[in-house]
Amino acid sequence: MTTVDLELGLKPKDFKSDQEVRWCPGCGDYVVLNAMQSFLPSLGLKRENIVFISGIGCSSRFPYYMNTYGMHSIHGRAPAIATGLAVTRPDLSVWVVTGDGDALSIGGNHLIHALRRNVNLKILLFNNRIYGLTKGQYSPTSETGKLTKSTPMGSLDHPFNPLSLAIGAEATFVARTLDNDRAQLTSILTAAAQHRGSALVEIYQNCPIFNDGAFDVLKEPGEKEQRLIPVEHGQPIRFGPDREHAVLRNDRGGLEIGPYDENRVVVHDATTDDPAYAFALSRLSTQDLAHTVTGVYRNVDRPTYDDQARAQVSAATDAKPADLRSLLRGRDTWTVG
Amino acid sequence: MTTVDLELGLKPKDFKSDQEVRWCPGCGDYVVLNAMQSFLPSLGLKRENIVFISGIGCSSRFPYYMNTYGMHSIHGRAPAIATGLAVTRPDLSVWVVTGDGDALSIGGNHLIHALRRNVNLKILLFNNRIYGLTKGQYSPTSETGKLTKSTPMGSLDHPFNPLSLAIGAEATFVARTLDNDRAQLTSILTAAAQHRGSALVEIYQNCPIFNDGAFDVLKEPGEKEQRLIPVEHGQPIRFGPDREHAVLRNDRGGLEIGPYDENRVVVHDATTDDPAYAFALSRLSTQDLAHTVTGVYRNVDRPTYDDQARAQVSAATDAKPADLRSLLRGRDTWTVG
Amino acid sequence: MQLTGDRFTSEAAAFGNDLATLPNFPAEIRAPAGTLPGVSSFQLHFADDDILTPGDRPDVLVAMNPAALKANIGDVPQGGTLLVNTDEFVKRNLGKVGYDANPLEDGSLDAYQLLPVAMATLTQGALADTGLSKKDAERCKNMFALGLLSWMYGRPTEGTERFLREKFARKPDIAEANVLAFRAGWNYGETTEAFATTYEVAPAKFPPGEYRQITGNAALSYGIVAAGQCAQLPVFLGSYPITPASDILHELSKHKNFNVITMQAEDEIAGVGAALGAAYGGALGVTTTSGPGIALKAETIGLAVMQELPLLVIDVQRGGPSTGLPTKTEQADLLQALHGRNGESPVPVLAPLSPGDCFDVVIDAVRIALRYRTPVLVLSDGALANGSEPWLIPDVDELPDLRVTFATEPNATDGSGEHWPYVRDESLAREWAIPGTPGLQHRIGGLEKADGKGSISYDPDNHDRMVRLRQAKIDGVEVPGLEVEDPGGHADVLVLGWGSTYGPIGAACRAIRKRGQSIAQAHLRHLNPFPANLGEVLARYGTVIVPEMNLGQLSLLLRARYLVDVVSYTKVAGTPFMESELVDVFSEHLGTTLAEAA
Amino acid sequence: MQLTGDRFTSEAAAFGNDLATLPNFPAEIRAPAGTLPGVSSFQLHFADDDILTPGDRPDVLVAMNPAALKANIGDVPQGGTLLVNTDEFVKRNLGKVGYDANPLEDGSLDAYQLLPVAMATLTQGALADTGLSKKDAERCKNMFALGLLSWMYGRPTEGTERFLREKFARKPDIAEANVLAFRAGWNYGETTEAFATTYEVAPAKFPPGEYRQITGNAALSYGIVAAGQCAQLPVFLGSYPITPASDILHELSKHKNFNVITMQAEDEIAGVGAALGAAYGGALGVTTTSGPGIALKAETIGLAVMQELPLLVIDVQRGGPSTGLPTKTEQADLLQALHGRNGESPVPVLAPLSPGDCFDVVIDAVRIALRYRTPVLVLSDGALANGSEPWLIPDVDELPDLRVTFATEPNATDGSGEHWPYVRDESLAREWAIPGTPGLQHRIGGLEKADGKGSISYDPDNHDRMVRLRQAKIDGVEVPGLEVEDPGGHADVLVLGWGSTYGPIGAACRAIRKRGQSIAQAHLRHLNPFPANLGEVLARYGTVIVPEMNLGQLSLLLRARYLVDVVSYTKVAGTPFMESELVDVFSEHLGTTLAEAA
Ligand SMILES: Cc1ncc(C[n+]2csc(CCOP(=O)(O)OP(=O)(O)O)c2C)c(N)n1
Ligand SMILES: Cc1ncc(C[n+]2csc(CCOP(=O)(O)OP(=O)(O)O)c2C)c(N)n1
Ligand code: SF4
Ligand code: SF4
Ligand SMILES: [Mg+2]
Ligand SMILES: [Mg+2]
Repeated sequence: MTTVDLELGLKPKDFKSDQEVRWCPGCGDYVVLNAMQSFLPSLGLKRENIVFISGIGCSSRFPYYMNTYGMHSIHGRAPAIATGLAVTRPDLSVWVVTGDGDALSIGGNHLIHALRRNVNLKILLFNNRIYGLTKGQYSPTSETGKLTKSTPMGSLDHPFNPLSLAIGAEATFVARTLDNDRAQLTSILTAAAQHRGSALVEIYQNCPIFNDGAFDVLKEPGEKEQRLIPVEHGQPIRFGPDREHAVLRNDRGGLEIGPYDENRVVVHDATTDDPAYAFALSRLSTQDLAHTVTGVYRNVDRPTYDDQARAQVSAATDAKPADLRSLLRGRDTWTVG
Repeated sequence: MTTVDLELGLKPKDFKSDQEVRWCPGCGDYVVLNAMQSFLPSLGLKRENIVFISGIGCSSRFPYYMNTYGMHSIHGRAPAIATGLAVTRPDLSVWVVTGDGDALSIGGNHLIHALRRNVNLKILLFNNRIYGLTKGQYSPTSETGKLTKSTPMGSLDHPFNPLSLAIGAEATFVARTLDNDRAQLTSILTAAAQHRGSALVEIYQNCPIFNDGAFDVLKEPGEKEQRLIPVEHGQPIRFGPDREHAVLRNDRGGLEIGPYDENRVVVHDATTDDPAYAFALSRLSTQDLAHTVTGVYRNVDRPTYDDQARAQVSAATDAKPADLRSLLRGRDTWTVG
Repeated sequence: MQLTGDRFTSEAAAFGNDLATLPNFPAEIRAPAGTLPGVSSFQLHFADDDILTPGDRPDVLVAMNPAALKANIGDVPQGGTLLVNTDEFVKRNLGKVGYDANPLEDGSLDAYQLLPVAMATLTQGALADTGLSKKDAERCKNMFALGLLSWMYGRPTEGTERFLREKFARKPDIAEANVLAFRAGWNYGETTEAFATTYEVAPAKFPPGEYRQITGNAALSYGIVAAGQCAQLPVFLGSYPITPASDILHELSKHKNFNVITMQAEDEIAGVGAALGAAYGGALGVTTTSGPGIALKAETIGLAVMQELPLLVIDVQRGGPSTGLPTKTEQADLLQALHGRNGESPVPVLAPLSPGDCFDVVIDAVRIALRYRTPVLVLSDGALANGSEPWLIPDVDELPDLRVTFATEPNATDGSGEHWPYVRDESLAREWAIPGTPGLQHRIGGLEKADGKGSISYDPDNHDRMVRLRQAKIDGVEVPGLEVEDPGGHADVLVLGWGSTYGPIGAACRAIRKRGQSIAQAHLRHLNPFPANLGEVLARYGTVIVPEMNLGQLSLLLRARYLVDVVSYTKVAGTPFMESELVDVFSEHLGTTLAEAA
Repeated sequence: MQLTGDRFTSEAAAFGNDLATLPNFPAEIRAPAGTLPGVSSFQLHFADDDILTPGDRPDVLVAMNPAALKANIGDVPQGGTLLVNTDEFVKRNLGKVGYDANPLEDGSLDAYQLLPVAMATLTQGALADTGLSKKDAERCKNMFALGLLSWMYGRPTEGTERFLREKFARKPDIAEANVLAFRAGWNYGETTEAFATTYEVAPAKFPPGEYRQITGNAALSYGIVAAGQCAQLPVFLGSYPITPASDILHELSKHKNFNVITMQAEDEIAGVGAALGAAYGGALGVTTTSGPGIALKAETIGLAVMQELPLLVIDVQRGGPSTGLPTKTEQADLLQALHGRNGESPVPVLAPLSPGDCFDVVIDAVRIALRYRTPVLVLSDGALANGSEPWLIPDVDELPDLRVTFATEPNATDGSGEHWPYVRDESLAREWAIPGTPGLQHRIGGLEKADGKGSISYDPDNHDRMVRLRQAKIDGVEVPGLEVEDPGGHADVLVLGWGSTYGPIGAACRAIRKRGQSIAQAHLRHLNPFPANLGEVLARYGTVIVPEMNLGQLSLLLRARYLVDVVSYTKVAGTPFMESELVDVFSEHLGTTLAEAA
């Protein structure tokens, strides 16, 4: 990445493109867009060195609204396209914007491979638990039994927990937050940007049109305190109106929720190398949102695909000059005439 | 599934097709084929009610050699094709045969979706950590740094742990075994067949031609005892020449390997609902095979996609007769002439 | 075009105007009246007449509340579009007008294209930052509706915006609020892929019988259900949502009582894969998508070609290439349907010519798929999918018998008692031997198969033979002869079309005939194989004009096949042809002909 | 055919025979000698001559041990196939003949198609259950080698098996062991997709210069490396292994020192996606595959068409449809390349005519891609990929300058100082403004774009204009005129081919001319757009014969475009045409001509 230059003096408005934002009024996507535009100046990068690549979906319109480079690609393929860019252009900060259908339905394979490769990509997964753009079919994160246009008798598929899937796919950075929690969103974006490698950030995003209120229980005062479990690196994991609940180790090698207990409480360590910890954390979140863990679950270092790919090119170049003539001649030639 | 009829009196040879088996001499696929042919009579199913569907790869030639119904399909798509068959034909026992490239590279998305849906499929993943059919490129399970035809300077991607991925994808049944362990293979096939839902069975399979000896350390006397960790439901997890090692709970919510300790040893419970347990187990297996857990990691009940899909059809049929005339007429008609 | 635009703008303005003063008036907006055959302009009217003949009904009803819906739904033909403000559909309002259940949810509007939109909420959301009172903001919801309609019918927006600014010149904040609401409606249409189109074919005279209104997507869905019933097979639909095909998935998922299973797959490849798996098991396997999805399904369709299994693939074409214009119509997937697979991979291709024809074409496509054991592609398009027409309800007893015979006995020609999957009947179709049949265990796959026996074969002669056999099978598919409409019988110019251009071409031909000139019209429903008499038909006419909403794909095929120098007229604008436009184009060639004849 | 088979069988038998008695004799097997132009028989010889002319070298060397390799490698042309028994390549044996390092691993055989096979191990494995002594079993490894070669060269096996049984009639266990080993070798070839072919074009006379032997896949790879150098761009290859294209990935991955990054992607879609991402960033994006992979890449190629970004897509065609015959050659992806995407999605298509020509064609394809900002498809095939020919080593200084100019300044035509991505130059190409360039931030995508400005546009006229602009850009690609070889200048019959049929067509034409008859030959390297003079060339000849290894795909295009009744001669057997076969076909038409002329 280019060196950080906080002297650029860019303002959030500098990151607004001239395109009219076309999401439905009240769409959670607006909040994320604003948070992103407010956050980017703090990165200290020039606008031209930032690229947003999206798939298809409401959320995937994101790049049009950013005054950076951007590509609105095809459904599900953004991680693959972004990989080619990230590998060849270490000077760029490459962001992927995707939806729950885009990333987890048609694009599931590219996502898990990008994560295991640990390509330098920041992947923002806007999870509204519905297909917005195509007007309201269920998605791979929709709760079982969901009534939608394509499932008038209720959906049958057990949903993915995107973070469990990502951790199972060897991800080095995974986080979750809510569209309405600007502070946490910003801090997670910062951490993701700082992480060298793939960062998956799941953002629960309200779609007021096709899945309105999907996350209301995580936003309503009185409810949210009982349900939201924010984790902070180095802090014991406590929650509840009076921080009376906590995440505790259980005796089956997993984690569980119980009354706060100083001896059993888990102190969050996002750098835990063994992904079993972050995975266990991810299982505390349930389909019905009885509990939802937010924050950076996992943030560990591992060599990135793109750094290594470039290192191989450097090593090869150092070892052997790029002598085209000799390549074409090979070892065994003969002369005619 | 059809009722089990042990009186059929089928023999292993009845499951051999007339096609000459064409794998390389010494290929691990032979052993699995033989084990399968020996095991199938015990299922008590008629041959015509068993279907093998494969993708493309050496392993995917499997269906040709079975005297059952079979389809050698296209690369990576067997789980999707098998899903359509399983949903419409509850009377069949549907098996998917796939390789590490077929299942985890091009076919990764179909695999994870089949698992989360919990379709009645038994998926046998022949993992030789290489692309055999295309003559020796690295695969998504190859160890980092592997020298292959496509990676003369060493592969860069961090491999998948297929079982971690499957558990992250909400799988209800996951197991691992080795091609040379006929007894365990047979017992796992039995358990998989009995499981209602998707069962993923990973089989470490030697490819003597392009990745010879990949699993030798797990087979050599003296070595294997130190490395193999077989798990049995209800049994404490112990291993080592003198069963002196054990799997223990650690204090980060995961599992670890240590000297046997009656109080800390984990008693294997494949039916643990929280997948965090099976996931933690899966992380004990390492890229370099220093340790490898085999056996049935996870075996839990969850409604299957296909059972429910058929139940919806039944419910709809019961609720409303299939009156085509009235469907075509709809509610609002008029007459001309 | 410009003129139409102006008129629309002013009409739209009138609408906005009146609605602003009469907020509870149920607005009915309709594209051209059904009896004006083939007109594809974009007029916007109030429905000021109460009793509408079936052919003269509004295409779109905008119901701002339950009362408006109740009072006017009777006028809307089935298949018509209902744009409904869901915010008012609360218990109290519903009760007031005598609705026991919410009609938006109880399925009673299944026969319509229901577009439920929380217009008040959305409008208020859009105006949240304007400082307008809630009441004032709410008032703007009609402009939201107009914005959405403008998007759906592809109307330019500047005029309306200008009008609003002028009208509320003295209340600039109200003007801006209305503009904002208007734009929010427009944006909503674009971001959520709202699709609308007007497809109108009115035959000169309706034959007697019982009619209903139907959209192309509904007719496709009913065709699939009916085909399953006629074949006495379970139907399995594997599909992934995509505009403008999603509604087939939605519709079919409501008819599980017809032994229909619908599966929303993880992607298009899985959708067609699952359908193929179901077909292998003896179900009627179906997959539905639009152009980009066909590209993704290509490899699996190729597998079905190799495996010679029946499979119905429906492509509701939209504007391309790439994501293109997802809510616009186009006919540019014909060559993809024919050639978009590796190797020699022939498949029959059919295309319906009107919304109602979608039903018949699907039945015919299923006939071919089942009879010849082959994937079959049906090319609908956005104009058919969402357009509607009066439809002579088919007599269920007259539907064809599509029952199949599954193989039950081993068929090896060497007396071995084995089952050989690639033994063919007189139509060159192989047997459909489904799993579960005792004694017929066999293996199929994507590798080349030995003629007859079906085991893997790398033999050069066998491959050449199999390639030609597969081609001959498709070439030999029986399709009805092409009928030509040439009333006087002495036309020199033939207009040959395919797909949804039937309406405008027919209208243009009728207009020309009304002027006293002769012109012949024929419309291809079978694009592969072509009707046997096509070459002969082409040869009969001095000039053959082929209008297409692509760059001349059928023309290419005709030229290659019959070496006829057809005149290709093309428009790729995402909108159907206009009658007037075609009249002009056809006239050019008629002119010459007349002059020559004179 | 039968005759050839018999000869092969007996030759093979001879080979087996001798080898059985002389186990350390280095067997050299070769398909037809290079100087016999275009012969595509399957003879099998001992190399009994020590000094081979460049044009008369063995195509395959079977080296059962290091000594055999060392002694004979000098005779094998680069690009030739080395079938090596790796079991003997142990330190001791290597040392004995003076190898410091294992030549199978140290890269010194990079210039050959190396097929390292543990033949002894595999043979012993295959014979494990026979009870044969290890030594006896080991002896059979030559039959393993023969079995593998029989597979590779598509030879029938019965003859050899019969021969072995007869030869060892008195030692039935030895006979069976040999048969088993033979079959094991054959199965190994099939299961691991071993590919071999013989492609031979020997021009009448070699122009002077320095030569080497080269295979098509190597030439494609070198072409890509060279194009990157000529363009001074980094090369990014995103690819997924597939026979017969994998070797390009393998080859390129060895040349990272030329600023080449190779990525083995998770599938074909990711491979082309990553290449497109790299192209967006200003690299030379390349993806390589075979037919089924092209089907999967279609949607992304369509995106590249819409985004108008340079991209090189290589399809090494193999037998289809579906998985088909992965190790056999075919030319049946031409129409897929042209039409296999949704919407009007034009791309330039090129096809090399010989292994060495792959180099030039890639360079030309990259020129077009970079110049016109478009994806370009190159259609090679299995025969070219693995076949080899003497290649006049290009002079690096004479390679074209492919440097590009990235946009650096905003280009909005309205003076706004913005960057408009869809402003076009005189070739209709848009600017390549890569991320990282200050002030040129812009967004592109798959939705239709407003002409010039590039923002999303649903405007009908704009769409029509953009569809035609994209088409016009590709139609306007400058390609060299078609050259016709018509020595006397009075031929009435033209043979027009494309791709790897060049060799056999050329040979057949020369044979006919040798007989004193006239025949003209032309070979298309540009399939889209066609050379400007193609129509005129076709018009010059009374008969145009178009031989293709498909069911007439180029014929279809020619007929459609030029309304010329070309004679299509097709064979889809997975094997190249034979000279004799073509001579017969061409003669039929010449016969008539002569008669008429007389
Ligand atoms: C190949 C292809 N298949 C299907 C579609 C239709 N499609 C576009 S976006 C989408 C799903 C959108 O859901 P999600 O990713 O959750 O995004 P959201 O709109 O909810 O933000 C679908 C099915 C398409 N554009 N391309
Ligand atoms: C669409 C497509 N892409 C690529 C291939 C080539 N291909 C066939 S099998 C295979 C990988 C085989 O590896 P694996 O699944 O591990 O099976 P194995 O041969 O090792 O048993 C590849 C890349 C293909 N047949 N089709
Ligand atoms: S449909 Fe939902 S996700 Fe899409 S823009 Fe509207 S509110 Fe947002
Ligand atoms: S290449 Fe490997 S996996 Fe394939 S058949 Fe041979 S030994 Fe088995
Ligand atoms: Mg969504
Ligand atoms: Mg493998």
